[in-house]
Amino acid sequence: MLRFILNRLIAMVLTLWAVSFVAFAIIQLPPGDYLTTYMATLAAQGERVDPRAIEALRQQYGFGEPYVVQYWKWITGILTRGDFGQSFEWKAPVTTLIWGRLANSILLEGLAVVVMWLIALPIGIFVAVKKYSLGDYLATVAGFIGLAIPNFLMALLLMYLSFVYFGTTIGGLFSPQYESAHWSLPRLWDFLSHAWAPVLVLATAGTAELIRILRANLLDELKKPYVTTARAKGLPEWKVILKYPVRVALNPLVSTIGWLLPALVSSSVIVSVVLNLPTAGPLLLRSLTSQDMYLAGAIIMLLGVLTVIGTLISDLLLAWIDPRIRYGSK
Amino acid sequence: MAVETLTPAEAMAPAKPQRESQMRLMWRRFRQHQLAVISLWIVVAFYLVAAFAEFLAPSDPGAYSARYTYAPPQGINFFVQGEDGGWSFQPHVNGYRSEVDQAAMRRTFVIDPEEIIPVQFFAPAEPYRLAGIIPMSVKLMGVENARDPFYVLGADRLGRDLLSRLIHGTRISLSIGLAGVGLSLFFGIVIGGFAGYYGGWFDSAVMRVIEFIRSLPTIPLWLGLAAAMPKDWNAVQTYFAITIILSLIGWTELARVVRGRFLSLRTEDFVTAAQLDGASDWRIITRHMVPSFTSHIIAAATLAIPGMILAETALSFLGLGLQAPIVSWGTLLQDAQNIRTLATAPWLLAPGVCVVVVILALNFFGDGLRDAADPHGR
Amino acid sequence: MRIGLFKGWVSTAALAAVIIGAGPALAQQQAPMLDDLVASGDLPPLEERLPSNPLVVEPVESIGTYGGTWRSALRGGLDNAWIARTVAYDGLVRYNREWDEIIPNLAESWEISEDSRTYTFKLREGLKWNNGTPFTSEDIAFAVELFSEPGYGVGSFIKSEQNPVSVEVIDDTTFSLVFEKPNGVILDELAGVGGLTLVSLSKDYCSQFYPKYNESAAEEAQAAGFQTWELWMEDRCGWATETIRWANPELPFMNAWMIEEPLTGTATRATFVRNPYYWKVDTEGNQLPYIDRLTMRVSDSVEEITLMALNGEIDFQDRHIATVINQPIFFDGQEQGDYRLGANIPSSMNTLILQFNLNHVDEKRRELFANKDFRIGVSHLLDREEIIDVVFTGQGEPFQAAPRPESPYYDEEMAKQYTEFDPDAAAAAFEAAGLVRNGEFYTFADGTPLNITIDMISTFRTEWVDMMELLQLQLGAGGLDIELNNIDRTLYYEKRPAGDFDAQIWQGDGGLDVVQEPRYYMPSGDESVWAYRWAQWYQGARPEIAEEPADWAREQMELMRTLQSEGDAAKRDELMKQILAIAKENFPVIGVSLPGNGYYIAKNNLRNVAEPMLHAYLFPTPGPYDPFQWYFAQE
Amino acid sequence: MNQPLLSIKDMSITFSSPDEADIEAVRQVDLVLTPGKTLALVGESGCGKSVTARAVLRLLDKNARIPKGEILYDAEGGRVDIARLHPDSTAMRAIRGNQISMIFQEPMSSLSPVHTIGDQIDEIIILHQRLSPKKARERTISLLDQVGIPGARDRSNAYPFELSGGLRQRAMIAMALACTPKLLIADEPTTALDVTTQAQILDLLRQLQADFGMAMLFITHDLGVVAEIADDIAVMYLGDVVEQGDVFEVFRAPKHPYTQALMNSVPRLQRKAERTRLTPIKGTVPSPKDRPVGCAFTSRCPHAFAPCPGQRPERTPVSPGHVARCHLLTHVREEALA
Repeated sequence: MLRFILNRLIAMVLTLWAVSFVAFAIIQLPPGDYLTTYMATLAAQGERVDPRAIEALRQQYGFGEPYVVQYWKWITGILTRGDFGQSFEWKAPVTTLIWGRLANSILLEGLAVVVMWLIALPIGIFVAVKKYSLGDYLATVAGFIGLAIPNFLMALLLMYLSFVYFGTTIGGLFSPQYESAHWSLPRLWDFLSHAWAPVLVLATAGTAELIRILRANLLDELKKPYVTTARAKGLPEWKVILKYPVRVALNPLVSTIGWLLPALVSSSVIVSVVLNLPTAGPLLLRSLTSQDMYLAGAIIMLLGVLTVIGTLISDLLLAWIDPRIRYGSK
Repeated sequence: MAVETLTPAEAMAPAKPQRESQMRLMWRRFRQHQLAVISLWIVVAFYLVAAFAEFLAPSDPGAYSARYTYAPPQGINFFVQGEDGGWSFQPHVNGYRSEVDQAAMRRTFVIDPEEIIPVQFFAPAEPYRLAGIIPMSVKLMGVENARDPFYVLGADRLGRDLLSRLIHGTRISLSIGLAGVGLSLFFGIVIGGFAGYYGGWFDSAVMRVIEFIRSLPTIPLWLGLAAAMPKDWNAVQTYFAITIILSLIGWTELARVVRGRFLSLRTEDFVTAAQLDGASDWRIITRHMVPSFTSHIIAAATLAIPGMILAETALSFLGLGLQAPIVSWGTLLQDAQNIRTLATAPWLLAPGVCVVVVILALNFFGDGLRDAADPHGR
Repeated sequence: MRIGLFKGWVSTAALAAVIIGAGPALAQQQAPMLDDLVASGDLPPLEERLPSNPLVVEPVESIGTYGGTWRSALRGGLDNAWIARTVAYDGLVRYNREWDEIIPNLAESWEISEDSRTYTFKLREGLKWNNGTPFTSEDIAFAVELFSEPGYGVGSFIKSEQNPVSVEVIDDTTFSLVFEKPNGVILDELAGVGGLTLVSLSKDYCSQFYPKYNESAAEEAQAAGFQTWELWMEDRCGWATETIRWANPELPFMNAWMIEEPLTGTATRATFVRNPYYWKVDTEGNQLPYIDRLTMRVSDSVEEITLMALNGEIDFQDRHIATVINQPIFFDGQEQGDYRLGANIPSSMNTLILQFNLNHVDEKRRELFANKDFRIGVSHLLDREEIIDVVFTGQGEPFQAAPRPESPYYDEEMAKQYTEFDPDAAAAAFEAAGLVRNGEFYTFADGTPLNITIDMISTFRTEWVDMMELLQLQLGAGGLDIELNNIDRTLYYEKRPAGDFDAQIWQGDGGLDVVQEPRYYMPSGDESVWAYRWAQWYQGARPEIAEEPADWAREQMELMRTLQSEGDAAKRDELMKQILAIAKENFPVIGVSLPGNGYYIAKNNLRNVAEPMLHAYLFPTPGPYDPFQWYFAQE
Repeated sequence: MNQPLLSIKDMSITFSSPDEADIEAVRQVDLVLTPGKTLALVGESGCGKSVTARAVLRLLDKNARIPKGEILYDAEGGRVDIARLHPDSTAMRAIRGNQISMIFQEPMSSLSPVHTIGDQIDEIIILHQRLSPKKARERTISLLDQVGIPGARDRSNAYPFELSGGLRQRAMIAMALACTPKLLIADEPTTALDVTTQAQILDLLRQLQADFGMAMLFITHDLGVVAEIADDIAVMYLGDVVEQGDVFEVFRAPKHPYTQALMNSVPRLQRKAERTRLTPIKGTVPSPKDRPVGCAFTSRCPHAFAPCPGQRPERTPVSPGHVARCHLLTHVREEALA
């Protein structure tokens, strides 16, 4: 077990290094730099651009150094000082911008994972047990509909419909009066009355994949002799299924969290933009388009770190719940 | 109460004496999944629409009309009531009565049941080449006088026919999915195949790379790559670039499947036998291994198409994918992405409905294929 | 929505020591929310807070009542422009509501020297920052000193190399700006948003980050996590309307409202609360502002802001949501949302300006695009009525690149020349330009094909896609082979110096702010895309690509230089008219249509809101309409 | 002779499938199980012996039906026809594991890989005997001890994959015996084990049967095992019981050609010189859908004659308690020659 964790940790460090490199490469890909985009933005707003200011900024930010030098400075800053560099656009250290938003991202995505499981489990079990029945088809369509509706469309529809039918705007995570209040029951309620929409969009987008895997695993497991053994014990059918094949089929499902995360992060970017959620998503989108490279790089890297850690956690979780891995058999 | 429905042959005799052909067997299993069968026909129908877009679309997707901006759907009626009160068969649409409301900055339309615009089937059209080959000069439907409004599904903000745009958009969206998957498949089979067949360090390297790519959130990758695309590329170049971007990420899943099959097949008897016979690697791969997992590959590929289609719409939403004047479901949905459309022109969400239907159908079809190809799960 | 008569443009403030009588001594009042603070001694009484002669503001409709919160929204955390328009517009001087006069603000009067080089301002006596420290000439001198630092990335007239400025402090309330050369346009600069830079920093507070005043400033910056003192200064003392300025609640302000919840990178809203030291009163002596608070929701989703407005959750806003496409739903939602729509008159004079590259690097194309006949031909091929009908639901009228009808520079002939749709005239013009039509499309005289690529950006204005698609079809029908090139805005800018683009499009800036924004009337700067290389010559920049302009453009440039150093407003007017006359004669760019009026959304109980409002960047609507005298009617 | 515990009378089992005709996998089987006795069900793979055994516990797949016949079981509360119970009914579940229990062929896959041995045995005790978990565990440990698992207390916390094949099967047996059932169905319990373990398990089963006095239905294809453990034997071929009776009687004088062939295919220990070639049965078992209306063995029978394919042979008593289904027993030879 220790060896297993150690191996995973080493792999993780390597992956993280690769993520940091790719993150930096991605933000360098587009032509031009922050200042060219900055000028374009000002002009687009009808503001006048002063070339002298641009020149001063260019010096201030140290553009023009070779790529490798910039990367080296950046990565050593992160490792030695926890300094992710300066955001050009916000004129603030990157670290002051991202942590709160990342926490929101993690909160939302965590909730989404939970809800995803809550939806996918019953449907997945049902469609496996009732394979090729009308109920199977209806449940499958219900489980897949979230995948099929583009996230942005679903988010927009939910927002519009709740305005039309409930007279509320559900954007953001809080109503104005609770925005900066302390946690209390009403605030929690307010949070839930906003968060349901993004969580639902994110969760339903992922249920399909979970249902699919659960169904395949369960169909496999249902044929295994130990299920017959359980039946032969005289257990009621539902108990047989829940206690044995479902329990076994859940194991590989745990490890799917790891690779559900990247997709979840991606869709949360889009959903956050539509529903105005203070997550890392809109910040990332904006920084990528404005070529605010240290900010974008930091977010891409931290999202990558999150997924890598998520994968690690799901691997450990799998080892923890599956004795076969825990005791190193196979 | 057991769960799996086995055919009696399977229940009784584990070793099947008479071997049905793989494909027939697969088709039989596939047919059990009725949802998959229905989905197959839906998918086929959509691809036919894509192939015969010029024939099916009532008008030019770019043709605009100032008089009919945001005109609501007319719908087609098939019978008209004559003066004697009797009904006769005459496919038609009704005209509009419209006025401009300057304060609100819009046109308001009322369908005018009095004005009957007959619809012709196999109406004459500008000459075109069907599916790029057959020269034709008729289209499925049209109105006699091209100046008459013909908006079965309504019009967009420039008074362009949504139905025609939808039909032409189908072509781009579905083909981008297909092309993207084709490209992914190529990468996936080559890379995954080598990894699975030769194993060793190459295999582990490929697997690490795949794991790595899969651990990256796709949006920043798309954004970065799409932003890096040379900006002076024209529509066709952009289209292909988008396809490549999508497949650069999409190949990993297919490579994993291919590798997995290769690994398990490599140790099977018939491959070993062929190796002992001194067959070359190439021959073994192409003659023995590939045919035995084609079905799995088809299933995996089918399941990859919806992701591509969704990705295309998402990229368009972010303003990085295809852009107008290219007509795709993504660009059409981009137009529908605002409160105004939801509130006053909900018919412009029709591309969204198409996306949903096609994504569902492709998923069920792919699942059915996979069930049929691999009765024992993954 | 009638548009008020637009009077003369330029201030006649040469001798003006405009003094609006000191407020009545009796009945001075303050907002109830301040009473407790005064009673507890946390805040000095009102008389000690107000200057000796507070600025008396005439309410638009009536004397208001205190209280209420003005809700609006920012699009993302970097949308400083809305704060600039609502909170920040308080410079030395300001524009009046008609945008035809420059009136006192922080400065109660000023004098201009004969040679237009020295401007002496007199500040109000007893002005205080919102923390109670006095606002004096020293603060102005400090700003000029700081912003003159070469490594400090601020853009302003303070840094101008062509006409450097220095400050002379005469006493606490009197100072002079001294320019090397005559400067005729500095008051306009000071009255616009650019002028805010000068009055945005408190020396008392900001000098602690400046090595000149604090030897350890650099180390303290490091300790605070900033690599240089400049970055630390920028973070603490953001200037003018910079986003970062609204993130530091300690920073002293002179505005009607001050920061309550700062606009940090992670904020989901920014709020402002009344400045107890605000130095303006209404005609009855009540201290302004009337409205207690501003809350601005930070939203990355335009659709969310739209729904908030429809739902009556926004008290006043035009930015981001008041679009052509949204107008029907906002119109319909007035009753449900309990708001009204008011007219915004744009400063822009055109929905789209088509700029052929007169400085093309390809000799043949340069010759063609520089040929006025060619441009006349193109203009005649545009069916502007159709575009207006399709894209703008009939709103607007055919218009060239020319001052708006509201402007004193309006010239109907200039605005309307060559706007009629006339394919025959176009054909004649093309022939005159030496083009030959063989079959479908025109070619050069030698038979080489002529296909023109027009660069456009769809992300900036969605209607441009529609307009350009129509334009392509219309020009195509007239025999011009047009290709549309929808590109990224960065590339849009990067292509300009290279000079190998055929044409670019942009909106019609400079409809009201004719003098300040003459980019389509003459090659005035980088935004004069049609003559980018001439503009470089004019600016003295990029000598490697700068080209000597055509004679008429050179003449314009000389006129403009004279204008900028002319102290007499009437003479400046005359010079500008000459520049415009040359532009009219040479017809450098092609316009499409005059933009229709925009609109703002205001809750029905929000009072004293002017209607219509002029809308421009330099005239930061609704700032000049004095939001501090808006109030919520109690029902 | 004891009262029979369970009698299967004239039972058929059919499987249906969506796109094929129904198939009768087991036809008209009669079996009797008596307390303290072991009935061995013998036949090649796919002959329907497992299906028959599972029918007794109604553990068949859901596309299987028992269209006719009865499975009469003398439960505590009176006689029950198991064939008419709903598979998931309370009555059926009260019998399963409690009165009739079953051991399976693959001890590895028949035990849940993610639960400990102890948990899996506790469950059945808690379910049927309503003991507290703690007491159930005590009982489990004594059961494990009883089936000869060393260190039973520790092993009860082990997962199946931590045990050897023999121990796993012992655990499986302990589970089956947890509620001291009246009938134990053993479905090829020794097939997956090596020879020495096989012998130990058979010994254990025999001894447990003696201790508990239960009836046993023992399914195997190994005639050696039959000789060792069975009192009675029933030979199945393609869904038919072709011959049944006292094990000594049948072994001594097999009447059905299939039984004879089976006997001949078992090697005997002989001097090399005396060895004769084994006579394997020609051909392979046909698919049930190709089964002739008459005797199922027709296609492979060396003695097949006119009535065989078309007419089903009746159950013909050969000697007391020994029955076979073969036309050879009822028809005269002449017909065969004809």
